Amino acid sequence: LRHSLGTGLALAGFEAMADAEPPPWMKTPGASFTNYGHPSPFEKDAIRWISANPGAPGNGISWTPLHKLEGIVTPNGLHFERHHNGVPRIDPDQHRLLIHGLVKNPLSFGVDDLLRYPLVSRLCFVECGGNSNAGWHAEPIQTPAGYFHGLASCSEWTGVPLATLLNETGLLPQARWLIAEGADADALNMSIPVEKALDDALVALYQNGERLRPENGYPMRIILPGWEAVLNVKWLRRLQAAQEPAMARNETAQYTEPQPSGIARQFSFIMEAKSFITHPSPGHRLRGPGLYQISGLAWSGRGKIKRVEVSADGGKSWAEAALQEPVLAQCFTRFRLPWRWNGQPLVLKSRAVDETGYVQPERSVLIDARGHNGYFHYNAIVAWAVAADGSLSHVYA
Amino acid sequence: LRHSLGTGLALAGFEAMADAEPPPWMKTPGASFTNYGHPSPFEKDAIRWISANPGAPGNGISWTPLHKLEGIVTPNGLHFERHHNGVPRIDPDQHRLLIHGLVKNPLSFGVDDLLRYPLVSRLCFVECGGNSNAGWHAEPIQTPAGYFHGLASCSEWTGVPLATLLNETGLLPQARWLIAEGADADALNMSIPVEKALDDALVALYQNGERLRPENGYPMRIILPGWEAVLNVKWLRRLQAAQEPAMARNETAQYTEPQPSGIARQFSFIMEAKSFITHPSPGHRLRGPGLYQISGLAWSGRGKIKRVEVSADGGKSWAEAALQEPVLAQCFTRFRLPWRWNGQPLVLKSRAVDETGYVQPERSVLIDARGHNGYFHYNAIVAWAVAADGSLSHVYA
Amino acid sequence: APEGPRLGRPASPQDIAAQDITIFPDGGGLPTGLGTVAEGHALYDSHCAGCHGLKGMGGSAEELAGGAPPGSPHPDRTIGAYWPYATTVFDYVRRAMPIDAPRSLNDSQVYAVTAYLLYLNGLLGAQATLDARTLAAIKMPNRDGFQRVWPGHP
Amino acid sequence: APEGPRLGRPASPQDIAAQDITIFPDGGGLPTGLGTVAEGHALYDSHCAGCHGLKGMGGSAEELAGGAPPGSPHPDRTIGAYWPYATTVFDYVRRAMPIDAPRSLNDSQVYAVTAYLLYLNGLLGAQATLDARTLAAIKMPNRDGFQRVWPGHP
Ligand code: HEC
Ligand code: HEC
Ligand SMILES: [Ca+2]
Ligand SMILES: [Ca+2]
Ligand SMILES: [Ca+2]
Ligand SMILES: [Ca+2]
Ligand SMILES: [Ca+2]
Ligand SMILES: [Ca+2]
Ligand SMILES: [Co+2]
Ligand SMILES: [Co+2]
Repeated sequence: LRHSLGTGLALAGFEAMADAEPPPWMKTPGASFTNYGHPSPFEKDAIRWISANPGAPGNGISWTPLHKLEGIVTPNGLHFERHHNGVPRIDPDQHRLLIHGLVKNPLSFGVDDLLRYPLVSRLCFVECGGNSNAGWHAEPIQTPAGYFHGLASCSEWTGVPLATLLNETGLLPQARWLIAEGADADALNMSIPVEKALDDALVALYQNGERLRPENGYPMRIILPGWEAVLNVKWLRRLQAAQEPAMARNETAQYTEPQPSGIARQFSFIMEAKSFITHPSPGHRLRGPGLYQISGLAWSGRGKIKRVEVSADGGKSWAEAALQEPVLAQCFTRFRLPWRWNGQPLVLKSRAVDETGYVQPERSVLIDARGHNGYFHYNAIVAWAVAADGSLSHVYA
Repeated sequence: LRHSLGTGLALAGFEAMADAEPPPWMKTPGASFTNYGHPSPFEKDAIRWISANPGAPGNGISWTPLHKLEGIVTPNGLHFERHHNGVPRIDPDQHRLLIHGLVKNPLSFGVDDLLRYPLVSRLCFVECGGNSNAGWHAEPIQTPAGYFHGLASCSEWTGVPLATLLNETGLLPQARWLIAEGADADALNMSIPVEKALDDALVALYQNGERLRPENGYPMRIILPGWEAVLNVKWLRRLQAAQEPAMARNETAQYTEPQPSGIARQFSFIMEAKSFITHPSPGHRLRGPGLYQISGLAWSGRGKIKRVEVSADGGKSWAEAALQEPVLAQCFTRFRLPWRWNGQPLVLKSRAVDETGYVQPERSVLIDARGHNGYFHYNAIVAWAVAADGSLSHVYA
Repeated sequence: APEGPRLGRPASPQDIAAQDITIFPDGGGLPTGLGTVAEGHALYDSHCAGCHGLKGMGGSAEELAGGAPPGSPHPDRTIGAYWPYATTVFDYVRRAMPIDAPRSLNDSQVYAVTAYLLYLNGLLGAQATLDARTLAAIKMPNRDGFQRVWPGHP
Repeated sequence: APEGPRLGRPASPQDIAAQDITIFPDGGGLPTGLGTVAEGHALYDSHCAGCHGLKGMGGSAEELAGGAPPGSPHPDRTIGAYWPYATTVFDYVRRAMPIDAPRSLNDSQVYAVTAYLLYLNGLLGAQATLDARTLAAIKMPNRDGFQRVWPGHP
């Protein structure tokens, strides 16, 4: 028996078994089933980091901990938040979407109506125009990567093509913009070009399979793949077709980028290609020389990521990373590259190229073009310095 | 002012505004930010349905409410559960994976070790071998579609290729099986052919971006794309290379299919192509004649879904549904088809064809081949009868 | 686009007017009502100054007056220095402020606080009254300070 | 497969033996120790019968004795009727039962309840003693009742 076909090896038998103490969770029945699950209590660091206004606690942001995540999907509980006045508790039976203005037939739609409409699903990112804005600072911010670049998340959104609804209302020929308004306590309003509305805009009802989360627009929101998040109006209640934009506060006073010339960029909708290394990144620590896997995220508001290159010498030489399938347009793309660390200090960078040929710029190039006061649309190459002790920090290099 | 460039329409002005009462959630600040989010309280019906043994509450199942979901991703909180003795609360720092048996170098790996390994991501389904087993019953079960077919869920899994770990241990030439064992109170064990282990098996660490959920195997589990879920051993603690399978309880007494001949199918690993209509389905109700969108899920353990056809006359005629991109191997595929209901009673069906040419069978064909006592691997065409009042029921037709 | 089932409910002009709160830069959408700088000063001090500071400066929330102009080394986004349209102040305050009680001011009160904010920014005199006509007529200093990136997005 | 960083810690025979609880159908892995049907009967009645019923029948949990054979109109998956290997009983009971206190029986106790279950299924006499050798020698009635679908999966 001691040399069995199955094991082919001598077995220590009873004596060894008697010594073995299984872990406690193998000796007691585990927890029961749950109607809706939660993360492990041992993963309590994988949280959204909140930065809100103490005088107006619903006004602020919370970042997705991208330095804790892998793959491309953001779990719904960790999708970044940007609220102007908190998360409304909307009763879907009391909520309607009104489409009016320069339309032939103004119409309003109940949530249950829209649930019966043709639906389309889209894996795509949503990124705040203000994501990564610490990059404009004169000194490199020292914070985990997700709390620097994590005003971006990626989900499978399912919704009604906005074009389907606009077919029903009709658009008058003068209609060039659609002013979208949320049903939150900020009644946030933004003007969307009709071209985008008719192209790939969704009135999203589902996020990663389930109905939208309250903080992501329940019961319905706009999704404009690749465009800055503030236009993806949450808690959507009204779409008003108009000839000109509303010049709302968030498309004039905010989400515009002052330049050194004194002229500010406005209606800068597309989120340009960006990438950064999530593993390793500040807060992680390399355990001595040896083989590591560099892993990171890249995306572009213009389409698919074509290539991501990684440098381990501060940008002097670059190696092409592998892109994890599926590589989808306007979607997070995971890149990975094996890397052998020799224990010396060095600087890691990644650089994304999208299918239009656009190349993620070095920081100096972006700053030269935009100055230091743009605040929005920071997408420069990110550099992590690795110290001899294996710790990482954010550097401008 | 009353005919402005912006609106182009007369505006009712102050008087109408004074009448308008915005909903309460536009007049009071909303809820604050949260470190980890939850579904809307208005979606409390979108839950896993639990069926557990009262005498052993950790023994049972809970179904994903697929009739409530859209798209292809299953949110982590709703991934189906099958536990034999509850969900262990595993401290990842106390947990290791031991690989031994017919290997050259028996090795054990800590969780933090594996997190440094090369990772691969895979959007794929996990389906219990016992999913849809009510289909074997003589009478059609009347329950929401997810509580019939929802022992299947689809996630982006990220993990270490098992082949990478087996490269490090080496395998002796006689090794044909790997016996996987969980660290739960059932110490569930299953034998996996070495071919699959070296092909596309993962030791998964992440699920939809975040670390595995406790009920889905935290801190690590096996993922065998396309193979029945019981082999995707959760809470993985041990892999033992052997020449023969262990003939464990769950690969002999369970997860085998008795046939009319008296001979049971064993090691029936691959989950064959399946599809069913999620919308509309029993529990939903059509609101009178008109245009609807049929939407459903298809998948195959053998690869990609090539085609899904839908019938609205009980299988006499079929129309090809649109497949939502991305269409990935061993992954949920969402199909959709516009459909105009004339208000008459009829029977809806869907039929999946995979890239190998395998066609999902009619129920009568499956029953003829397997009899009524197989219990596992039920994948026949599903029929929903629509009554004149718009209600739906499950029928054998 | 795929065809929909046409479940939209026709919206009457009354329905629309009851919900439509958009103010356009040409003044489209501005309601009747009016308010003075002095009324606005009183309202501001009681409902706004707690967050935005007396005279729109030095509070915990955004500064609403003063600020360096575009092109200076540290330009500000304050109303007088940056905002291209005065109508935006009315639109935004009516829909969103005070942040602890949005939609609590009536339209005349919104005209009044808007007047006071414009006064603080040197754009209205201390005795001024604001209504739809006078608000739409205001030309902001930074009116031409923006370049539309869309649709010519480089 | 991609190359790994080789962080595995070598496992000694002692480490392995302490964790390895697999029992193979040829008896590989069976520990020393032994138990009788009579001892098993007493253990079963106090630790198992509450769920599985006296004599392995009529409880809330799976029936462990009796049952219709394969090929009959309503075949059962009970031990005597269906299970191909007796070693599986030892392996499973030791790792998983009693479900409210897994790993609470020592190896001799597991031999004893296994013996009693085999006795209830007519596969051991009332006076029998079970140990590694006698357990591995048992041929189950449905030993040849299985067809391997893998790798020839149709
Ligand atoms: C409890 C705090 C609070 C009170 C009271 C308050 N505000 Fe605000 N206000 C804020 C915050 C916070 C913001 C920034 C909101 C955002 O960015 O979404 C803001 C933004 C503004 C802005 C836009 C500033 C910019 O530069 O974009 C204006 C204008 C404004 N408030 C006017 C008012 C007026 C007028 C009142 C009173 C009627 C008022 N606020 C009362 C907190 C407050
Ligand atoms: C508190 C309830 C409970 C107790 C006590 C209990 N069992 Fe079980 N037993 C179960 C349940 C429930 C299952 C089914 C487990 C599963 O399917 O994952 C089971 C399964 C089994 C099986 C497999 C049956 C099959 O057909 O696959 C055996 C053998 C078994 N038990 C033996 C025992 C023995 C021996 C004891 C006592 C030493 C015992 N059980 C005590 C509840 C119990
Ligand atoms: Ca042993
Ligand atoms: Ca409803
Ligand atoms: Ca109005
Ligand atoms: Ca740890
Ligand atoms: Ca300044
Ligand atoms: Ca029976
Ligand atoms: Co912008
Ligand atoms: Co099977």
